[in-house]
Amino acid sequence: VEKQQLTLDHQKEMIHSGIETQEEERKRIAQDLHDDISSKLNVVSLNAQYLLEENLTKEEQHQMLQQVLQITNGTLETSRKIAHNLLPPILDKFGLGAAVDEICEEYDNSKKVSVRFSNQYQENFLTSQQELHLFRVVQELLNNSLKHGKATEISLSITTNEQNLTLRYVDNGKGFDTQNETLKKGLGLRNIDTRLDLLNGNVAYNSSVGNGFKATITL
Amino acid sequence: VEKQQLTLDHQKEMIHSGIETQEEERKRIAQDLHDDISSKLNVVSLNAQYLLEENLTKEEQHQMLQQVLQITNGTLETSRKIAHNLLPPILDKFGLGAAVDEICEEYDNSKKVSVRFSNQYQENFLTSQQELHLFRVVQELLNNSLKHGKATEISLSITTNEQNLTLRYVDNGKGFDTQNETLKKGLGLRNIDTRLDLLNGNVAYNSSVGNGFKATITL
Amino acid sequence: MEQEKIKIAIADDEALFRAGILFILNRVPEFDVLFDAENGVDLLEILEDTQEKPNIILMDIKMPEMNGVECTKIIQEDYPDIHIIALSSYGGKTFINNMIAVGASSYLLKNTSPKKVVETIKEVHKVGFCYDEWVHKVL
Ligand SMILES: Nc1ncnc2c1ncn2[C@@H]1O[C@H](COP(=O)(O)OP(=O)(O)OP(=O)(O)O)[C@@H](O)[C@H]1O
Ligand SMILES: Nc1ncnc2c1ncn2[C@@H]1O[C@H](COP(=O)(O)OP(=O)(O)OP(=O)(O)O)[C@@H](O)[C@H]1O
Ligand SMILES: [K+]
Ligand SMILES: [Mg+2]
Ligand SMILES: [Mg+2]
Ligand SMILES: [Mg+2]
Repeated sequence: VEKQQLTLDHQKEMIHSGIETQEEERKRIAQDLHDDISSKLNVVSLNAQYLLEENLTKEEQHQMLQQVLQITNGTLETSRKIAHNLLPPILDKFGLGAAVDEICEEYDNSKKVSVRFSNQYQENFLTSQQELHLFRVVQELLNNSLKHGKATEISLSITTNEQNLTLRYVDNGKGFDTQNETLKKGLGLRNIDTRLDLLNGNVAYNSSVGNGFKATITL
Repeated sequence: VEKQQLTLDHQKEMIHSGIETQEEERKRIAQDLHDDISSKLNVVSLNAQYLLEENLTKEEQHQMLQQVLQITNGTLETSRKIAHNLLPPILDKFGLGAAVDEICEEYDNSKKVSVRFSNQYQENFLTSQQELHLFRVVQELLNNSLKHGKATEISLSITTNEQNLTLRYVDNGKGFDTQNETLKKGLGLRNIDTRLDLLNGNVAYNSSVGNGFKATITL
Repeated sequence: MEQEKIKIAIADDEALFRAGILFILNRVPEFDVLFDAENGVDLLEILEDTQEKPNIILMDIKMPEMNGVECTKIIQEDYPDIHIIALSSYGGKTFINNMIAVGASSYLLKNTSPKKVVETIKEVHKVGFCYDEWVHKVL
């Protein structure tokens, strides 16, 4: 009963932080839209009106159009980035293997860390909704390796056979004491648990201070 | 213990649907950004470049600039709307009273329903984070009155004194049996519970089939 | 004798973009724009129904019903003479690789200059492919 009470409290806390992080995300996106898209488009609109109404020289027209073009391309890039951060389009179109490949490369390109991905994932083994959950798990693991582990090497493999999927994740970072319950309280690891629940899968962590971090996921 | 198990299951379900609705929201926003912002900006970019490259007649230039202006203004409006739906800017800038006033007016303008709001909210009674939670509660109540109750009249008041806040909400719609647990299983009402938890407040529902719906919230 | 024109078709779900490209290509004397389609399925239907097939198709990638990758794959099998130029908002390696794998002759971003679009169409018509530095850099 005591343990149940603990789980109840834990779960409640998760529901609370779930709502709060969602509101933070909404706020961030709304702000980005306002500051980095709407405000730029106001300038484009202003310039277009000016070009329409005023008698400008060829040279002035040219300059103003150049500015319109530059701002528009910048705004395009911003819009693309916001959308990509919300949901990488590659996941939807080319599946989990390609999406994990892309994100590993993005991290790898950062020079702080080298990421190797061995992709033996059989396309369409998971539904696209399931692929999204597993992709979010990988995102969180990568995040943690950099943020907490300060890892310089990460390797990751996804393998499928007829019935099972196995994901192996290893970093060479600082590691942490997985027995210490307070450390396991972060929203990230708990979200991983929830996603694995949704996937009917399991995760096992293996880490101790100074010995890097390992996660093995089986579905 | 049985009741605890029920709560545990309920909570788990909420955590699951929380994650799933968040992913749906992300997907929707990413799609809106691609289809309604990026794709329009591609047209603006195309036109601006053509204006720069080609020798167009005055007339052609004028037409193309008109189009640039029109598309830019349309995209501005879209960006504003997406941001507004995520987080009404009025809430941040003018507080809960103004934001509830605005949303009531938006519903009222739809002609399907008449919404009256009596605003006796003392500014800054709540923090802005708390105001956001209460605003989301009002959004959900309005949503439900239209979607389920098919209400034609809604009235709402928010009153504060030194220590307390009271929100009274009444619709004249179909109502529902608040004793029926399966009806109370929706994510909307449970999210209201969570938000009230976060606000250290209470909500009491009063409804039965054919007799409209009432909610009284006290903080 | 008049030189034969390059026959072109366009597939894109954004009507304004189609209209913009159409306007631009129609002003090029060497070009003859046959038709435009709003998604992959629409494109395949029109292709089947028309006598005169295009030499070049400008193909968007993200479209409802059938996307540009699937559509390109089918066209390469059913009409191997037609050259496909991808014209997309996405600039990632995987998108480019996949389009090339299914047989696209070129890959352009939607905010490249109209001049470049025109040049690329001519080049692809002449030599069968055209990949600029940008594509080489990404790959
Ligand atoms: N790869 C790792 N290397 C070292 N420590 C880790 C690693 N992954 C997790 N940890 C430890 O486990 C804790 C919990 O991680 P978790 O992802 O749940 O939360 P968080 O990252 O602190 O916060 P959030 O994910 O909500 O931003 C971390 O604070 C960190 O101490
Ligand atoms: N104002 C109302 N009038 C009539 N019935 C209502 C009203 N509010 C709630 N209900 C009933 O209570 C149920 C639960 O509402 P709740 O908001 O929790 O979920 P939902 O609206 O069905 O789904 P969601 O909010 O997740 O979109 C509704 O399905 C409906 O039957
Ligand atoms: K022409
Ligand atoms: Mg984390
Ligand atoms: Mg509801
Ligand atoms: Mg498209």
